[in-house]
Amino acid sequence: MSEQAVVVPKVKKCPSVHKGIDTHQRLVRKIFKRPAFLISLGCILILVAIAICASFIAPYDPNETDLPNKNLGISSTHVWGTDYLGRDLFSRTIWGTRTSLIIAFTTVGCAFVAGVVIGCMAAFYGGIVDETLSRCIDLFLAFPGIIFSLALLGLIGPGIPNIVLALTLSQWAVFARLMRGDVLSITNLEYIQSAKTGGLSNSRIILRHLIPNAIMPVLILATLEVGSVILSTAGLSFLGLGIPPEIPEWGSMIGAGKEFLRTAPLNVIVPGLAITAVVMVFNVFGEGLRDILDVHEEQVLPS
Amino acid sequence: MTLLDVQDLNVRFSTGEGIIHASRDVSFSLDTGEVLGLVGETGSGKSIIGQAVIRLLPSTAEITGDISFDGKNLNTLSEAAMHSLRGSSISLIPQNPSGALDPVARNGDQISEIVTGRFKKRSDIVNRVHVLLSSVGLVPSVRIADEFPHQLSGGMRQRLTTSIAITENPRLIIADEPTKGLDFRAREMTATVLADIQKQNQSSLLLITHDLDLAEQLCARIAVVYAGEIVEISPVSRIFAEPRHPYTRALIQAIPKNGLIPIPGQSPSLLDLPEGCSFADRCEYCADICRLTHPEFVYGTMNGGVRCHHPFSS
Amino acid sequence: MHHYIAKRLFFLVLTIFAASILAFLLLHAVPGGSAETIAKHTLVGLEDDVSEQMIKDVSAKYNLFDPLWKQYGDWLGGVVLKGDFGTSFVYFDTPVASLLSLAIVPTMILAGTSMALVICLGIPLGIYSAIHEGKISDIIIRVATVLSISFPSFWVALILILIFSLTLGWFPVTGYGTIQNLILPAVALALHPTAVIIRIVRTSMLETLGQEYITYTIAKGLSFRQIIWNHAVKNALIPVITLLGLYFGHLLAGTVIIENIFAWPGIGKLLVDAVFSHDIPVVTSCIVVIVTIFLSVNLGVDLLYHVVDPRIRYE
Amino acid sequence: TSTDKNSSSNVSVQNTSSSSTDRLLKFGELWLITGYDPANNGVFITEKAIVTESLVGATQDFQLVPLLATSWNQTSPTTWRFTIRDGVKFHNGKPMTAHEVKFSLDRAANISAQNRQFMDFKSCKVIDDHTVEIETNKPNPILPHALHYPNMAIIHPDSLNAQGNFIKPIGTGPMVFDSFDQQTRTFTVKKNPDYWKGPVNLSGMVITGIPDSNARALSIEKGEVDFTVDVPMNEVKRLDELPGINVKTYLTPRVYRMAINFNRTPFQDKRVRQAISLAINRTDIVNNVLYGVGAPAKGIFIPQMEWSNKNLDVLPYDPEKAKSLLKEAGYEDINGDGIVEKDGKPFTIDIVSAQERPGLPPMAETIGASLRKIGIDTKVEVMASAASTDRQNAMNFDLIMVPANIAMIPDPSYVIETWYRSDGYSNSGKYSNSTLDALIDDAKQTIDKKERYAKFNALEAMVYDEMICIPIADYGVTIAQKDSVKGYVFDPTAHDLRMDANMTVG
Amino acid sequence: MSPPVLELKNIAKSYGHGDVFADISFSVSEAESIGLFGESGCGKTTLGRCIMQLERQSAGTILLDSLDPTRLSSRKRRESRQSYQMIFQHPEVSLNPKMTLAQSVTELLMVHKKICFDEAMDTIQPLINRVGLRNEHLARYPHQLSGGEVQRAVLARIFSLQPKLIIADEPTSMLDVSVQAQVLRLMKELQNETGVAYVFISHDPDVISAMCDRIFWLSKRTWRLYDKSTFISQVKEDYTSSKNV
Ligand SMILES: Nc1ncnc2c1ncn2[C@@H]1O[C@H](COP(=O)(O)OP(=O)(O)OP(=O)(O)O)[C@@H](O)[C@H]1O
Ligand SMILES: Nc1ncnc2c1ncn2[C@@H]1O[C@H](COP(=O)(O)OP(=O)(O)OP(=O)(O)O)[C@@H](O)[C@H]1O
Ligand SMILES: [Mg+2]
Ligand SMILES: [Mg+2]
Repeated sequence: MSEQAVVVPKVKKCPSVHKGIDTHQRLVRKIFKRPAFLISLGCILILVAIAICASFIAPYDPNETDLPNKNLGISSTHVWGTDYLGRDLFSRTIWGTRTSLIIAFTTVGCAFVAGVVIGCMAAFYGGIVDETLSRCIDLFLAFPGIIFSLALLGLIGPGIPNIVLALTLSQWAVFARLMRGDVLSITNLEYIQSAKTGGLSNSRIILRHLIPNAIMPVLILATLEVGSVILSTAGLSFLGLGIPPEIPEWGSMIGAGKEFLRTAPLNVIVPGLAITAVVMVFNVFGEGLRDILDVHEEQVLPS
Repeated sequence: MTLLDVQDLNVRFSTGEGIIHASRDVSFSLDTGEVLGLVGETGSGKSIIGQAVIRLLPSTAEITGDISFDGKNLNTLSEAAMHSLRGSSISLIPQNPSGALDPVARNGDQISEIVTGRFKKRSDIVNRVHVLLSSVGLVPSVRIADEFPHQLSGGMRQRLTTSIAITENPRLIIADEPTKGLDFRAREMTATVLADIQKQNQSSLLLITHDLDLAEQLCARIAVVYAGEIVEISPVSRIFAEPRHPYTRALIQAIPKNGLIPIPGQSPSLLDLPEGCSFADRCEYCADICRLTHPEFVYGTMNGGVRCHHPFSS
Repeated sequence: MHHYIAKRLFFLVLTIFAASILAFLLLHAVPGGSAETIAKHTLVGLEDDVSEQMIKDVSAKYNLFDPLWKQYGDWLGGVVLKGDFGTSFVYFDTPVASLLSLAIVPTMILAGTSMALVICLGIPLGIYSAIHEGKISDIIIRVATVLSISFPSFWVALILILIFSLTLGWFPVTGYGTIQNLILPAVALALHPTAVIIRIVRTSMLETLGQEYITYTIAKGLSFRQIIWNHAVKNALIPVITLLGLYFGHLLAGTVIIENIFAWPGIGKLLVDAVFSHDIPVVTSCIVVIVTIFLSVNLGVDLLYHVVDPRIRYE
Repeated sequence: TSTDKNSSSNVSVQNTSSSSTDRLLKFGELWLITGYDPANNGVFITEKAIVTESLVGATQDFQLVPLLATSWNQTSPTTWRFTIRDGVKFHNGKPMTAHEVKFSLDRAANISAQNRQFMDFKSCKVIDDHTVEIETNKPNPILPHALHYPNMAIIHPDSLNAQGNFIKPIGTGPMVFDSFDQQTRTFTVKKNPDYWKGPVNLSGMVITGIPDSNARALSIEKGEVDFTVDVPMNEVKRLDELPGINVKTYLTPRVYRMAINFNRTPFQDKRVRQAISLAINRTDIVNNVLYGVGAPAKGIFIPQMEWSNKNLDVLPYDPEKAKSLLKEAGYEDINGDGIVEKDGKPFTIDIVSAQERPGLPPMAETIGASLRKIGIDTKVEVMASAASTDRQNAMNFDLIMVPANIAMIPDPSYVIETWYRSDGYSNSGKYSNSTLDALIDDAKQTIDKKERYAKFNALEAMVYDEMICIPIADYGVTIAQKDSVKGYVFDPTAHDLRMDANMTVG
Repeated sequence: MSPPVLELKNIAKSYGHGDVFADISFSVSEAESIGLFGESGCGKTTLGRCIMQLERQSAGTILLDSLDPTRLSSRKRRESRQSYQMIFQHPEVSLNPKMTLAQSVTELLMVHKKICFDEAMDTIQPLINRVGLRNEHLARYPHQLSGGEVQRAVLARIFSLQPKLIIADEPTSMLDVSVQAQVLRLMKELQNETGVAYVFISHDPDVISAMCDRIFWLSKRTWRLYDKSTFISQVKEDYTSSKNV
């Protein structure tokens, strides 16, 4: 299970059909051939802009309650209606973007760094280091999905830092495993060996030769993981383990709104659509990126 | 009697970088029972020619020219009719046997699935498979038929694809580098097998290879391919003794035992072919005309010819 | 092969053991495992308060004064020697083992049904979509998968309830025991993995169809049906098998939320209830059981892989 | 252990109902049924399944009345003598005597520290077949009240097996235990033909725990249950309007209150506490967040309670006054960001709330928004009640929302002492005032009922004014029943609700 | 005569499943090429990797310039490594795909001599011309070049350190006959100029006899040392005997 096959790339000597990195023009051309990717890229930029400028875009204070006007339907004053406390659903959804993106980006960032460092160390140093780290990776991978985060969050309580911690703990191993495999597949390639015989230091080999060549699939995984982290966050918040209600968050909006499923379904429908849209944007972006960079790796597993 | 006749075959691939002209004005013919060798540099378009004949080029390829097989024009043949020729009348020994065998199908099944018609009973088919396997020297054939491709060595896999290719006694075998990557023992065996098949069945053989020794051993004529074109066709007896095209000569001199003399420079990119002769840049006899006009293929004696402005005289 | 199985089993046990330590330590070390909480739960219901004496009683009763390693040792000893997972803090001293044994069946029914849906829908649709690459049906399937992958499962569950239970009245909202009860949760749970499997099968199938040996089967003159069924599908499904094992894990994780929405009396619900009430013995045991199921299924799948893929040789 | 043995998982709802459909009540209970040992789960087995009964009963206005005990009197400051009712038979046909009473009380005290604590139990002596004497550690004027608590129900020793493990409840109540399906957690009881109070109307009950409020609403709508409790508050009106279903709202002895952390300086200032209370529009909350299920709090007790201070009014809503009180206390918005500051520091507080009861989180959010309106930057944290308990124990909160029970024992001393005495264990905010402590002790020891209630009335007024904790609303219970269910009488002294054996179905 | 650049004494190597080879001894002196011949899987690459200290031999000693590298301090060993280099079998993967040729070629010089890129470029310029690379190639990435060009860049990279010994592991097996001729020629020329010694690994008897004076034939755990002429006749003999099988 832990012994990764050493993948020596199939040597194909066509002057034009190249595997590996592309020239800039080729990349640009490839990108422009994929409208879905471009659109998703645009959407991500817009999402980030929304997250940053939430206070300007949202017409209402997301936490301003207006009890007499609760559970309103769609109207010109409240474009997506109001929630069970009379708060403007559109404004809350807009602010929810900020929460979700902050959590998703930090979690994926932390898991990525941890995974890359640990995976790289395991593969490069081999032997006992690899054995220990690999067992750790296996151990964390043995907890399916959000089970681990769930148990942890139930005890340490909700809150953004806590959820980032819990999700990072459950995600890093995925990155580490992929990174380890990638690095293993190139440590036996001849340019790494020749860097060794050239008398270069380990740190230089790792930083200059290993990481740049092994990181691409991990980066792609990271973009795909953004979507699944958003889903996990929403799921945990839905159960009431994620985000305090003070901070508008889609999952907890759905969780609180489910009481009103029949009388005011907008409480549930609006944030659900927001999650779907954002997750889809990141998935399409990640897939597109994978196509463009043409890195064939094992299927990335969303949780 | 002419079995295969290829006239002005052109194959182009449109890729992100431009159009790759992989095969240019290729014309040759092959008689029944004859062995024609295709030699030339890596990437010069040899396999493309073979795949064009059996019509297996990817859909991105744009093909023009006439290929007629046994009087039928393969270009205009319907896909169904073409498909009925494959395996039974025209077969292919693929360039890479390891990739060409289904990794999860048993070796015997890979043969038996194309055994048709005459053999109805299961035991007959099994027998036929064993006969085929032993005819290429794969013994004990009973065990090998039950194994999977990964359990065979490279040379055995190569011979397995060869045995698949001869299953239906095809009239034309396209053998694409059947000895690539084999050590000399295995290479020798394959050569023997191919020669035997060709003699026994009166099949024609289109032999694509890098290995000039093998070509010399098996072929009646040899076509030299350079940058997508056939630059010279000659009977084997003549081509090593009196090469007419400068590339052919340079190629022969680069063989270690002939002196290991390199050809300077690089072959042109198929994306961006020169106006004149494709070999002009590397040719020591290059004249002005060679850079300006593209030489035509000039037919000579004995079914041969050359594409050069100043061929060495024969 | 025997050696390989023995080695895998050894690592399986080791990983489960390590996971139990991790779960146990983690849950006991973080704040929240306090005797106060337990006392409140076991004695008065969380909203009402407890006195010092009650806390002392509870701590003594559950050996909470012991050092962690000893508590763990006792727990593990019970599990290994007697199949005794300890007693629940909340379910009035019910043995965790009996809670687990009651919960495991519903979870397996739910996860099994969903898995069947995943397999029965995902694989044929994936193959269909790959064979019809670029056609309108392929495009529809792909758009549907992209959407389904992005839906939060709990949201889908609520929308299903809204439509089929609250509006149409076809299915009950919650409950356990009948087919009607099973349908909505199974569908909600299966939607995401089905979409993923469709995509994986499609990709794998396309990749296989691009392989040299498929081109070569054409050169051999085989019929379309022979090429697809004898060669392409067989090869394309092999990598999917291991992924199915992994996806079973995701299904198990998914039951956690879905079971709660539908009040399905399975392990997921037990786990979440226990997490909410800080019923640490139950949480630890649920995690260990889920990890065990997950790892065993994966081991099984890996061994199955050996049967279907002749290339694999275990050392 | 024992509980599995007598669970018969193949007894299904249909089987039981086919015998006498018309008078069998299908009851959708609020909680999952986790156990049915009266010493632990008295609330379920005594109040909802009505299989067991306590010695002491209570009226609608929380006055004690005889139940299994016919009379009681205090023979010394620490001893009480109870006369046990004659002619009561257990479900196994054996008569109830003082021996079973002693057995049950000993067991209750033994099993649970809480039971022991409520009674302040030292020992129980059988004087004769129909008299027991209970000794307390300290003088305990409210021992009879404690014996009203459902955990102190009387069971026959045959409820336990030879090893002393509880197997099934054999009580004296109008219903007899029939079966419990572990898988679906369905609890079935049937009518006690020999009930000492007289004939029972219902032929039995099938009790299923349906923890999800939407599901409870749907199951009564679809006729899967005849009777259920706590439907989603926003659906009360719709359900009530449906033909064949009626929903009624009652107050129970539970109050939504916010405890204040007195370890934190700002809250030691009474003006700040009052300002917070003034910022909260209780009527609005009851109408819109609780959808009328409940009532704005008028003090810490609900009006039905005999001892409640009837002079107290609904706590007022006056944000302007709140602002001026804050200003007086030194909190003023100087930098114009909408948040008041003192000594340059913005005034921020957090409200911790549990999430289990549906009213709590939206109420906390609404209060957060209200406080923000008077310039207090408020953070609301909603979490599982176990987690909020930990926050409470760690004193890591400013305000914490709890729906506290105010009649675990039907006597004012329970609430006043545990909430407000310096060492009271429900004094979550660690309020400490020795004068108040002395007054509480005095009131608690007063035996004369009139005098006692007068003292507690004064105390209630005091804490009301001091605003030691902030009551928000009285807790309402909704009972949804089919129109075919008739004659149900709500008992406010019960913890959620008490089933009534005299109602009729069909 | 100067001491040998490389001396092997009774080298053996075994993996878990048995010996690959055992008891190998030979030496190579300055400006000499020794061939390493044998069929696939007989351990040629493994021997080369042992010499390069990429793998530990199971027994015996390897002396590089009469020093045992395993006895050196790790810093010394890293410094001494400059003098012993290996050309790996696949030119395509011999250079870091994320670095331009210029970066790859100058890297070793920059690190070891602690000089900046421009200085390294200046130092290496003659060598680059020498191996037949044009400056236009230097800005490209390996995949944008042909196998022959990459192999030449590898030579430039290695020769920039002025090694005493180069292990060439089938340096042309992936190349075309004509490109093969180019690379082999170049290697010979460089040897004449710098006096570098080669251990030349190949399974092509023609190539090996064209390059080497002495040939070390490894087969089935035994070995023999031939000179060129006896080697050729031995190959012929083997070849005919196999034909009769
Ligand atoms: N599908 C394709 N798309 C684009 N270009 C292609 C494709 N297939 C082959 N080519 C190009 O066509 C040219 C000829 O390829 P071909 O495989 O015929 O070479 P070859 O002579 O067989 O070489 P080798 O000796 O390496 O097998 C190459 O330059 C290659 O890049
Ligand atoms: N890391 C390893 N672990 C186990 N066995 C190995 C390892 N590396 C090589 N071998 C074995 O050692 C033997 C020699 O391998 P080596 O690569 O040295 O052969 P070679 O002579 O270079 O062959 P080729 O001509 O095919 O390159 C082979 O049988 C191989 O299977
Ligand atoms: Mg080819
Ligand atoms: Mg080798």
